[in-house]
Amino acid sequence: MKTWLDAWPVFRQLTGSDPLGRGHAARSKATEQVVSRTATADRVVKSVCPYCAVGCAQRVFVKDEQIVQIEGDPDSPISRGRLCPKGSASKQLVTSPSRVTTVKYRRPYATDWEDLDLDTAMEMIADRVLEAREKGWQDEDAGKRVNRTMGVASLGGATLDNEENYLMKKLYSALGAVQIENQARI
Amino acid sequence: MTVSSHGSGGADSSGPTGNEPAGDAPVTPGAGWHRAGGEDLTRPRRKRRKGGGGWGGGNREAAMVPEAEFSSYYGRQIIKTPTWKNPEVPIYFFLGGAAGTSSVIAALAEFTGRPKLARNAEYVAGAGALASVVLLIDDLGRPERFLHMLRVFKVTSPLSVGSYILSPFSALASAAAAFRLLDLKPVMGLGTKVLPFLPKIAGAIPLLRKSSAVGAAAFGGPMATYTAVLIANTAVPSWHAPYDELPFVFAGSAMAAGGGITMALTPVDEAGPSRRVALGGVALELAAMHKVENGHGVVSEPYHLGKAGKLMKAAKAATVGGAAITALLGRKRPGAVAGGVLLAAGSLLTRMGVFEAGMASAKDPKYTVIPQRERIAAREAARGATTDGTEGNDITSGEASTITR
Amino acid sequence: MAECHPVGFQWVSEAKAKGAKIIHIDPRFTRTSAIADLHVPIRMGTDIAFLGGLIKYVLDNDLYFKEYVVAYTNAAALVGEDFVDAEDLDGLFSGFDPETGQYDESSWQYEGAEQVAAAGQRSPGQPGYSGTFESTTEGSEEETGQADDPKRAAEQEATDDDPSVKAADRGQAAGSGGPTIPGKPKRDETLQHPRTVFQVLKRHFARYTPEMVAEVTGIEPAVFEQVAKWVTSNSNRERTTAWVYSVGWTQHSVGAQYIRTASILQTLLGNMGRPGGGIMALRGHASIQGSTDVPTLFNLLPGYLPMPHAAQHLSLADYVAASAGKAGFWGNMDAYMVSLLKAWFGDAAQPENDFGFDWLPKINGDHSSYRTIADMIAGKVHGYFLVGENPSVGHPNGKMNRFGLANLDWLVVRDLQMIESATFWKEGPEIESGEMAPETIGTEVFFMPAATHVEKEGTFTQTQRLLQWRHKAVEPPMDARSDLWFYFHLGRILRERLAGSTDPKDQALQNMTWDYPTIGETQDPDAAAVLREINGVGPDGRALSSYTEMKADGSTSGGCWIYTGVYADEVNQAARRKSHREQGSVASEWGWAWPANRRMLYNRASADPEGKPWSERKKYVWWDEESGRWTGEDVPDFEATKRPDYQPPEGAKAQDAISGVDPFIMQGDGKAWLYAPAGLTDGPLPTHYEPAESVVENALYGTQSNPTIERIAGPWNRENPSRSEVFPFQVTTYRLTEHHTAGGMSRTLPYLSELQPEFFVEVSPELAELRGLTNGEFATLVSARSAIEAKVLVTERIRPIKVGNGQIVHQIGMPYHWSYAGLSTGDNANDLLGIVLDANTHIQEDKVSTADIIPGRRPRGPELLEFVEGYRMRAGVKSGRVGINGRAPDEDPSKMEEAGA
Amino acid sequence: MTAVSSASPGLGKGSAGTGAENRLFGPLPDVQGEAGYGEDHPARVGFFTDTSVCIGCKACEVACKEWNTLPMDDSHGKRDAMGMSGMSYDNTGMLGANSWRHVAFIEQSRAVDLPMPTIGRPGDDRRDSGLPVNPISPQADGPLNAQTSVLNAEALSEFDPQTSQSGGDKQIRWLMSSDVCKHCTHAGCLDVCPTGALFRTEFGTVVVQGDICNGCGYCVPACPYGVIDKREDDGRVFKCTMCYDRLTDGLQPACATACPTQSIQFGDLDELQARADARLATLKGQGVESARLYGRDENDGVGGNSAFFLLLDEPEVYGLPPDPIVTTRDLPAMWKAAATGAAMIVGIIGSAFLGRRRS
Repeated sequence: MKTWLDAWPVFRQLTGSDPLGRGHAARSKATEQVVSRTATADRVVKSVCPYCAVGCAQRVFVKDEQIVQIEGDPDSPISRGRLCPKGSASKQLVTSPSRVTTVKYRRPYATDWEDLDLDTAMEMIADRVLEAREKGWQDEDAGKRVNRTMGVASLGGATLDNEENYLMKKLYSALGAVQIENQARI
Repeated sequence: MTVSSHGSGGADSSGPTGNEPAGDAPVTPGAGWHRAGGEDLTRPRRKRRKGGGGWGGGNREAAMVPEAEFSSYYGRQIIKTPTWKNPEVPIYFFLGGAAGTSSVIAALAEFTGRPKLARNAEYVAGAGALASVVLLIDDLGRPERFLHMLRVFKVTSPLSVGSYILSPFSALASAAAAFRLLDLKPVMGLGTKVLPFLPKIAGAIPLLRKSSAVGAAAFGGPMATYTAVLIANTAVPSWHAPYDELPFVFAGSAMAAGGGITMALTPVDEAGPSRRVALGGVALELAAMHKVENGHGVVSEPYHLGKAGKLMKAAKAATVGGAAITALLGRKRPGAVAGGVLLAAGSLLTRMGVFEAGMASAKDPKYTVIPQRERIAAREAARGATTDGTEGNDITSGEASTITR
Repeated sequence: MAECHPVGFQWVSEAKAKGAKIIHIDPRFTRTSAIADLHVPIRMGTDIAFLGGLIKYVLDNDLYFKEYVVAYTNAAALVGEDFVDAEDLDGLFSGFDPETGQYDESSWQYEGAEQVAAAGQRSPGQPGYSGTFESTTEGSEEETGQADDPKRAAEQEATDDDPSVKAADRGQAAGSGGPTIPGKPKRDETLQHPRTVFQVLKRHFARYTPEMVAEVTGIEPAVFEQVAKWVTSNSNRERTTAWVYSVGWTQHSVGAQYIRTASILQTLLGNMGRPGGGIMALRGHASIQGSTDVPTLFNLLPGYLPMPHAAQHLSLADYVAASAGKAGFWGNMDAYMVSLLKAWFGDAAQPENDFGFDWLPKINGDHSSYRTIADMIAGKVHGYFLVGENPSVGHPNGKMNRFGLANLDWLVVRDLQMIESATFWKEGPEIESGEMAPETIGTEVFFMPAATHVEKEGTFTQTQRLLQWRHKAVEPPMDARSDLWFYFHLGRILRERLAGSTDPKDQALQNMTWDYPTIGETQDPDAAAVLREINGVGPDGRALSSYTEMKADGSTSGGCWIYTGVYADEVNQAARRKSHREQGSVASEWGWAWPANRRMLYNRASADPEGKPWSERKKYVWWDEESGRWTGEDVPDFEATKRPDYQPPEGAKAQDAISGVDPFIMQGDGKAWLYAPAGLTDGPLPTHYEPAESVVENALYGTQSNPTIERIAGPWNRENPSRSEVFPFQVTTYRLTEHHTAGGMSRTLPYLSELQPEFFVEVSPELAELRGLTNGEFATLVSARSAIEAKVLVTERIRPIKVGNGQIVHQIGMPYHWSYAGLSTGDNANDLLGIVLDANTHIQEDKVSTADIIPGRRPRGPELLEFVEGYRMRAGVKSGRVGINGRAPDEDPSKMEEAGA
Repeated sequence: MTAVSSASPGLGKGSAGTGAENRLFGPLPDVQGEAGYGEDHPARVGFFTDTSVCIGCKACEVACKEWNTLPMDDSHGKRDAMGMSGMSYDNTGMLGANSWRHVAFIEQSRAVDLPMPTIGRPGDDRRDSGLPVNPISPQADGPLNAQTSVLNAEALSEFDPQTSQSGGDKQIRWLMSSDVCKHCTHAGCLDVCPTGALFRTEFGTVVVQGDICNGCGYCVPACPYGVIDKREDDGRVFKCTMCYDRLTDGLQPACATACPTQSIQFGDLDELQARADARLATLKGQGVESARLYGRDENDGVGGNSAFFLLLDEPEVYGLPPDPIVTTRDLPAMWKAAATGAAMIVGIIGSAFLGRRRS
């Protein structure tokens, strides 16, 4: 009886310390259980914002292998825990529903995309790389040894990791491709 | 590119090593800037006043009639437009008022030997109460949570207090109406099928009806006027400013409606009181409404302009017309019916007019800024007269009621 | 800065709170200007005139930092007799060849430089220089170096005059690290000799009076005076001034020279290498610095080593001889290069086979992306990878880029969202205008979903050269993979395919070290292992801790010498996260900055020649007599035990040739260069030229714009004629806080799209009145390339500029984030712009161009082409009609047309 | 000192004797105590938004939407819609159910006929250019104090902040201000809420309980600042909760965490008020006449706000009411009028019946 009646805020108003029902008496069960998703996260991972070159440090909160929050890392001497609008939108960037997560393939002269599984795509790309490399291969150019191909070119964005840039430059050079470019020049 | 001539480190006490004397920093001219961008600047802009200042307070709204200048954020409204449904809520106000007064009429009719008047008034009160409840629940964003209205009792919330008026009133008024219905054979037959014990208590029905009617009448008055407090207790300029008069407008309008409807339904010989109630109501409503429409400066303006203005004119015409017919021909059936209908229509139109005026005053920042600026100016003047003015926009503490509106 | 680097801007606010003056020089009043003390509205494209005016002000009023300039710069060096200044040749420096549009630098040498050709040509710029001039933040001085073996030098000389080298853009033949100049120049410490760099500088900027600055830039003399007062009175022993620029500065036809002018000014004022001074480059991408340090750039190997040049570097010896600077740390180039080859080819790289030098491909010209796109249209390029880049929106002349993509055999796009460059064949503007149709576009397209920054681990290098390690938070969804995964497995598959091949050209791939450990069932290559390879390994198999440990005998390996130390003591230093509250303001234990975790370059200059700090207030690095070492708040940018009074013995090499008073240790002469005898392709000194598309006549010279501008001819790249009535307004492009470059990472997000939902242009009330434009309504902008529509935002923050001859120059501001894909869509601003390139860096001039603007929406479909063609005819420009997929109906686009098409 | 209005007998006096002098309006020192929380309730927290250092980057808007997963809306609050407003860089337009933070942009200019100010060496020309006065010494770190190194204690410029001399003839001022729910001492929305969905938290903030609100909409017209609004397809009302859930985890609200220039400062209300007074004094010291605090004064119409502002122009230029008053202040007078009205009804009807027996 007591608990049932106690559940009714009016009763709490009459008997408690909040006669006008403005705060303590009006709280619902759900309000009592309010908790921050940063507290219930499984782990916090240290990262860096992918947008501009200031390099603001980010804390990434993960729960059940899903990203639940990305905010600034107060320890950073560069950003002191703060972020700009783009940095603050990082969670939406990584969890965007419009992200493409499966390989898409467009046949020459086709008017729409088709699906393709990842491994097949990798094999097809390898075939084409070798073919284009061969087609554009030059042992010499203007009488000088060049040992290169002009058939394959690449344009990287400047949000590539150093490790990715390194493997790309190493592989492309080994293939003989020289038309390797990056947004750093745009 | 940005250059920051950076004097990092502590302050310098050393004199200026620059190669020219440290000029005296200019005193920044006061506030008030000419708006540079924003709305369409291609219209030929007013020539800025020549001479040092050259700035005026915020942007100049092109107003039809020259009036107090005021600034705003690109002409955007400051407070939010109420989200209540139109016309459901004005109808709710009308029905509340009509039912409230009808319940009082019914109760008095029961004890002054006017059976037909009592019956009709009880039907009006019961129907009005039920319709009010339905309209209130329909206006909710989450109708299924209507019981939350009784979750707390907050004296600071007219809607909370209103819910605790509407609940008993609607219960008792519909009960009275129900007991009245049991006088009809078919209804009694149907009733006994559902409630077999009914015939046993048949004798007590009139007593039950009378007590329900009296119970309902107890809430009839508040039922009619709490809705005025409901809209006055908002930040909507045209509702809040006349908070002293609106309850009387609603009271008068309720009586006009209640009296009118019961007069129209009841044979003239028993409808005497309804006529008098109606006429009393009209008088009160017109008197109070006049103050609302003219007593509050710029904030009264919405009652004359646009849709609200049209509604208020129609309301006044119907109310005065109805009252005249009631007064002159009220004793004849056709007069009673015509008068009653007109009065009811006038009452509904008044509610819709007041509602519409409030909406209009919410949508235009003028009605929020100008009165508040006048209030600040009055306060500065008052304080200027007594003590030196202090900065900021605080209100003088002290008698709330003496604050000029 | 508040616009595109808001979180970095907190430090400007912090400085302002301590009393600093903030001056913002920009054609527009932006969110930075709102916090600045003074906004200087400048006519776009005239920064050199303004900066030159400041240099003249400094020189004329003796406000330069005398001790600093005499000791640490080449002000006292004597320039050769046969140098003739542009002031005397009506805008051309000596040595200009009109046919090739290039300079021969030999006439710019210091005096007494025997005519031994500067063996190798280095393209200009400081150690951090790369194609984009967006490298290290501190000043941009060139290096010197010299072939040590005369016989080899002579042989080199023969090749220098070889037309292929000359035509192939000498700048590309050199990597970075600056040009080699023969020997130490003669010096006149009194700076009185007429041919000292100091006097040459004074004469060069003599005409840049405040009046001339006002005439060219529109900046009133009073405003110029105010800037000059604040900057000069705040640059001395006690105080320093910092200059901050964003990428826009490099996107001019004189971009490299913009930064040179600022370097000269800052060097004269003694602000270089000192706390609160220098030039801060605010770069636009998370790892744009990293993308030039460990570059996917055609002219660079990791660590700014030049890409081997076909004509110059026939062997490793040539390569090392040609580029190894006599003095300065570039002297150890052989160690760096051999270590790189060992890192790439492991045991297969032995002294016998030149450590595999011959396996590397050679460059012999401009292979930058715009030249590649022109070749694509001509069908010469068959396969293209787009790795997180959206050229059809982000590059100028979007139409030309899309035509390029349409002529490929196959295209691989790796991105998070379906960007415009992947769907050009289906929804591109050319499909709507009928210039192209899916049925005629034969490009086979693979869209490979990428992993986001939290779904992979690795390092970004931010704009202060700081490497910060990111940990992996979650696995990428479904088929999404990191670019590391993609290239590792692509390489693995290719090596498997070519395992048995005997074809010599496959040796590089076969011998390449590619056995990185993989993690998890998706077999992600271990990024830490790659970083460790970049760091380099010593003979004992342990990670190197400094590039000074690198040997040229093949005993050490190292993927990028400037990054050596990031894995010192086998610890991933980039992953350090010591809170700033537990360390000083330099915060050296957060992440790792290259080189050697030094946070400010050339900080030896923060001490006077004797090694004492210039002032107590600006103390940073100084000589500690007892311990006999350099010490201070940062890692000293000097050999720790080299005494300030050290004088190099005769014939000393590499860093030993740097004296105790030479803070600029990457330079051959250890001095900051006020005058660049070699290395820049458009002049030893910056001088004012009008942009390629300008509405104003050059007030200084008959030469209207930079004579060395590189143009790419083709119907899709017509140029607006200068001072044309048909294109009477100047247009500049820029970014907004709320969006990210081409929009792939912002226009697909609701929370950013709603903040700036539609493509708009900012227009002054005067121009709005002139053209009848209404705030919030549509307007159409048209140029010789295309026509686009945008909503108009009328604002007084952008204003017309009154120039000398009374002409009013109307300026239009145009953010360039939009195109048809994503939530927030609009026309592509870059479709309006043409491509003309700065010869030093091959960077496009998209910060200033011309256009017309008229109210209303643009024509749709084929009428759009008629509409633009009409404008071309009225402006006297050749037709822009194209054949199938943008192929020119008649001309061969790849032929380089010197004269403006 | 504040006298209590005679208009509200009883309700004005703190019947519970918890020093809650002014339960309906006027200063209320212990707003949580008045709402029934015990003595151990945390200190009242709030925002001090110093618009003079705001750079209009809108990080607060995005951080707020990201934390509270709010839907996108256009400048009229229409859900999932987008559109350029033409109001300078403000396409958010207003606070509402889907935007709990709104950065306002106002472009102003004025001709300056003064000769170019010749100012001496930077730093020494400030009237009181001593060491930056930082009223808050950075205490123990922890997320709540992560941003205590406040930057704007010192004078920023002798011109108005957010103002820049542009060229020789003009000053342009680009006012930027991040607006938010004021979490008033006397909250009109809370008072009029009939279901108790709107309640005072232990931190002194005002929050909507989503599981209680039945969408009656009464709070919407009751807010004198026009902050709270109903979300059409949801039926309930929404507004800033000052990140009530983050506060329970000892974190700062998302907007204050993100704000790059510390324009939004979160902390204990009394501490913020001290900091704001110092900041205002500094600006006044530099002759910035147009600076004023808005919502800091307990004696204003809503008893002061826990989210208050330093503005550089009239409040209405930012879209804020110049003299907001909580409607509850006049409620007692309204109830009296209503009671009188009801009594008149009964009276008139009664007298109507008293007339001759059968008219």
